[in-house]
Amino acid sequence: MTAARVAPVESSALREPWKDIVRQRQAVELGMWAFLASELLFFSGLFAGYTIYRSLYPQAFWEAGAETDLWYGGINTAILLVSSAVMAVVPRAARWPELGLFARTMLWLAALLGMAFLVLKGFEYREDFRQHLWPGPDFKLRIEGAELFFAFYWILTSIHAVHLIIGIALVTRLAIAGARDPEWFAETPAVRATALYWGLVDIIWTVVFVVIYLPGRGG
Amino acid sequence: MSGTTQRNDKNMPTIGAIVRRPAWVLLVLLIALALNIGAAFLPVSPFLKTGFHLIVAALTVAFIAFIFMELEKKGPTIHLFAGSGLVWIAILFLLIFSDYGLRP
Amino acid sequence: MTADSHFVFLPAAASAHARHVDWIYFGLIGVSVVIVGLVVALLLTFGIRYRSGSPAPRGKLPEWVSREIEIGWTVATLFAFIFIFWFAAASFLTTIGAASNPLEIHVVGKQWMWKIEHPNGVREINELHVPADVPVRLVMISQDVIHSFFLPALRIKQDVLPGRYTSESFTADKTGSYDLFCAEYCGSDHARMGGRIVVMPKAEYQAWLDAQPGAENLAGKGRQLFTQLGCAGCHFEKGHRRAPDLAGLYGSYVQLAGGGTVRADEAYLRDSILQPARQVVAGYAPIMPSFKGTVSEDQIFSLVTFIKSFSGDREETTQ
Amino acid sequence: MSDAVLDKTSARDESTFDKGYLGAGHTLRSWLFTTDHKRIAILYTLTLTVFFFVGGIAIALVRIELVTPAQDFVSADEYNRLFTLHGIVMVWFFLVPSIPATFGNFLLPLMLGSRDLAFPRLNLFSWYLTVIGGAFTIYVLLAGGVDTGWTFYTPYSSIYSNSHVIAAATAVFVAGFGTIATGINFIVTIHTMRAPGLTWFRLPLFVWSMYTVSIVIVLATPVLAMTLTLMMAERFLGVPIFNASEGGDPLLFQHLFWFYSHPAVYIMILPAMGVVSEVIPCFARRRLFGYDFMVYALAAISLIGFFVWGHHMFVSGQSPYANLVFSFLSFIVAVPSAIKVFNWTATLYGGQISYEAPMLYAFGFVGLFTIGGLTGLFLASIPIDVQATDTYFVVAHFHYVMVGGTVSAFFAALHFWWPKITGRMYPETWARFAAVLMFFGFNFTFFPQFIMGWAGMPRRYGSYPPEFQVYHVLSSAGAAVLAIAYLLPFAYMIWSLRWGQRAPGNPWQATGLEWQTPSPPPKHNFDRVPTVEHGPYDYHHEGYVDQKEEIAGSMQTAQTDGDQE
Repeated sequence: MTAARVAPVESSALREPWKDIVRQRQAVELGMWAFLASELLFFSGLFAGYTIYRSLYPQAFWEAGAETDLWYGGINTAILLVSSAVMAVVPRAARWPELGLFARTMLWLAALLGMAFLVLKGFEYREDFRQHLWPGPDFKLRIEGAELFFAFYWILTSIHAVHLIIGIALVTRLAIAGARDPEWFAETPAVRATALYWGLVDIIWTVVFVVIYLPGRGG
Repeated sequence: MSGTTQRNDKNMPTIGAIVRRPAWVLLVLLIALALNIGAAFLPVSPFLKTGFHLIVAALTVAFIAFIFMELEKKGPTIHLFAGSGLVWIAILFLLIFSDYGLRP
Repeated sequence: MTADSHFVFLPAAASAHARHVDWIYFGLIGVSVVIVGLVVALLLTFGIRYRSGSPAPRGKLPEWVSREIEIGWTVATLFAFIFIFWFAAASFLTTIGAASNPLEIHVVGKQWMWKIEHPNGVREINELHVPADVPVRLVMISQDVIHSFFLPALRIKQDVLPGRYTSESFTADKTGSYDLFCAEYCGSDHARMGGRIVVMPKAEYQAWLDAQPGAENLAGKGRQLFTQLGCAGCHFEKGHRRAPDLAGLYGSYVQLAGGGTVRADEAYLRDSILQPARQVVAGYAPIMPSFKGTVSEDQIFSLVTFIKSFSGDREETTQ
Repeated sequence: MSDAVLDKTSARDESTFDKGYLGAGHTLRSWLFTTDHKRIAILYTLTLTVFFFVGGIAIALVRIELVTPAQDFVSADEYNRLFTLHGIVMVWFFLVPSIPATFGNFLLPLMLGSRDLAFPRLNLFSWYLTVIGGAFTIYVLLAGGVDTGWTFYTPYSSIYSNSHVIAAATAVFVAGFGTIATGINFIVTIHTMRAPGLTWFRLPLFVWSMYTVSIVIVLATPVLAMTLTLMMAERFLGVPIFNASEGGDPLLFQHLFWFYSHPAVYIMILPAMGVVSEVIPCFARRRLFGYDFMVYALAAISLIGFFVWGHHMFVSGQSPYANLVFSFLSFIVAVPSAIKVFNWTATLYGGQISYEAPMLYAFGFVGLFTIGGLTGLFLASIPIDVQATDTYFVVAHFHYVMVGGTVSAFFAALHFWWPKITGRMYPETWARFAAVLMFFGFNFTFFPQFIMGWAGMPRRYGSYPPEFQVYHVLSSAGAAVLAIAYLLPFAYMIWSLRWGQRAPGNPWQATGLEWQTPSPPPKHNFDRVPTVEHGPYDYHHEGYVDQKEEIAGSMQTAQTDGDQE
């Protein structure tokens, strides 16, 4: 197996127009980081809006922040941190065919953690609806600006959830395809790409957690 | 760009060796998370608390990017692209606040 | 739609500001003509002189020319542009500070008309009558989408936003009637959301005002509304008040409950009526109800005008 | 020059569509599932041509309405839908993808000496995203249109408009991700797939322009996507974001929108600069003046372009101090553009200039772009902008940059690389005629708009005070001329596919790797990976070098190229 990697031309992971799997991997790595920069800018629009409104309505954002559920938020943050640690192991292991099974197990574990996150998120959303935290006529808080906070709460968390769903789909696909073709799994740049994407989803959540769940605690 | 580095190390690491470093970092990050949550309940000014939260978040992000996502092993080009996102976010924030911060 | 319609090459300039802006405009045109002339002249000269197969000598350029020329014209354009910036910005800076004691006229934009209210309560729609040689300040707000109050003859334009006052100031000095446009796209009849501004001599303006029906003091109307809405109950209470004193409030600095101060300008007064809980005055409980949805933008204007003009004295004792 | 080198006898022996990459398959499937960058470029060209005419028809109707001051040809609502359609289609379905997605796609691997872009399947995916976005636009058109203006300003778009805002915004959103994917593809390709010896400072300026524009695309477009998402959330879900009655600020939308949409102007113009930097040296037979300064200028424009968006908001209620900041930065961004104009002009010095159609278009570009750029200075000056913004002055200004600039360059590129793309020459006389007609039609259409704009004629008006009629009539008449000038190339280019003279590999004796392969290029681009030993534009080094010998020599090579066909 190691020999196959030294002569990369025969790699089953090689795609047109590449002649060399190492170059191909470098290209995917660069493309992925450019994409992640793009994704950061995508979220930056939301964070900019949040920051501006928080500077305009500090008190309302403080009070509204206290209405979010820190238990759900905190546990979900921990889950995502664990999942990205798990994901960090994958590319380090996947390139050794002997460790392929271990890497794929880790992929499944990360996907499961991601799903756990989504399930908790679902419960949290249900709870929020019950408490009338959806902006509108029967919104729970009266103070001006609190609805803006929750508008950002819903949009930030749901767009993040969409990213996570895409991440879970990518991870699952990689695990299944990897099981079918272990040789491809050891070579393909898709492993790194998926892991990078997963990392981004966690990075975004880290910031979301801080700005959404932590304000307004402890008076 | 250093690319992937596997060609030089012919010796396959043990699972333990692979897992060790991410596990330690995870431990640190979980402690940071606990600290961050704990700090939110301290009876100090919101401004200080928010500042602390953001610093901890920034450190968490740095750990995820550099160690979990292996940015530490990458060359200047990748660093440039990873950093460009942050620079452009800084441009957005800086100039958008030239309006909101300077309104009479 | 407008009074005078004829072929126009340059718009009428009905204020000192407009003529000043025109000078900047002509200056920029001058610069542009020189630069375009230079570029076109070079294109044509080189293009003809060095056409394929022409006998013109093609001497070798010395090596230093490239870099020196490059740096030279980079620096030259940079300085030229910074100079133009300074030239234009300097004139803009003088317009930031408004004239003292202007005639304040209120403008409400809505799809698709301009409602204008003079200080004495005279209202008009899609027409703005102003006296010549008197500083005028328009305080504007929109009831729905963003509009823009554009007076080409005065070279001023300002977007009119929902939820926030914007203003524009001018001193017209040439009588006549000029176009008024909505310049920010606002839906179906955007193109019809205009009319005219009529600049008249001071005496004629006064006569016009007097001839209009429904002239009653805007502040007086605000005062009436103030009583109707029950504001007086708390704000005019004697002895210990549940609500802050409004006498002489306008323009002063207010201590806030959350710390910090804020200047009591129009925006603050408006916010305090609509979102009383946002900036509570130090020493008072946040008990005032919001009047959002209860009062229209016109009514808010009259309330604000009343509070601005209110100085305490006799009125309080009559309560 | 070109007519002389053509091999007239071999013109009609074999169909264009049987040669090179064009002959690699004739089924619909071979086109719709292709990963060949050249075929994807053709797919893009066809798609964008359709949208160019959709947007063109919309504006034709607008110009007919504006002949008379009254609202009499279409209703006010129809008028609003027409100019909105024109804006959305032309900006996002023509100008933004125009040069990168067509010529960039086709030429980038050829200029780099590689077989394809780094991610061919992603490239195809980009095209499908553009088509899906386009399908949404067509849906909007058929369902009754959208009337927000291409700027989608809130709260009109998010609360008040009764038209198909969500579908239109989705169209832009989806197409935006198509552009991002193309941008990433280009960045990676330029970083990793350069031929041996092709160092960064040996890259043709067209490649540099593709690189800088890709960076701008990748970093600006996502902000637009989020802005539109927020607008759609407010409209569709009813959550307050920009709604002033819930404490939101409509200006936030404008800030985020222009954070993308000002750089978007550079997304449109940088590729055009790249094209002109290829064409002028080739027809002047002269090395590009100040190559490295041109590269720095591209980089500077794409960076500083992000700092100036606030000049769209001088009268919006933005802080006056922010106005000053943005005004200053806007003047700074004009400096590198000015440098480029001077350098193109200086390139002509001491050349052997011939005037084929691409060169005429390039000359037109330089002139019109100069006027567009200078009127940009007017709009960067606050007191002038207060009068001119939201009037026809602005309309004229950005059409000088985008149509006079980008579309001129697009046609320059179309004629310049047409022989390479199709293997056929276009008819030179007709092309020259069209180029001149386009230049005059353009000025005829848009110059009057400067005058009426300064006089106060607001934009987006279907009816207007009669004093502006004379300018509108002039403008509409010019638009008719312009329409003919655009239809001409459409006709003769199609004609040339069948009856045009067979093009040799390098009909212009141009430098650049793309000319070192047959026309049309084979599927794999190069039979042997080319090696690069010197910088681009290796025409005359400095001044005049023995002209006759050079031409004779190159004619010889061209002749042999032609014989091989």
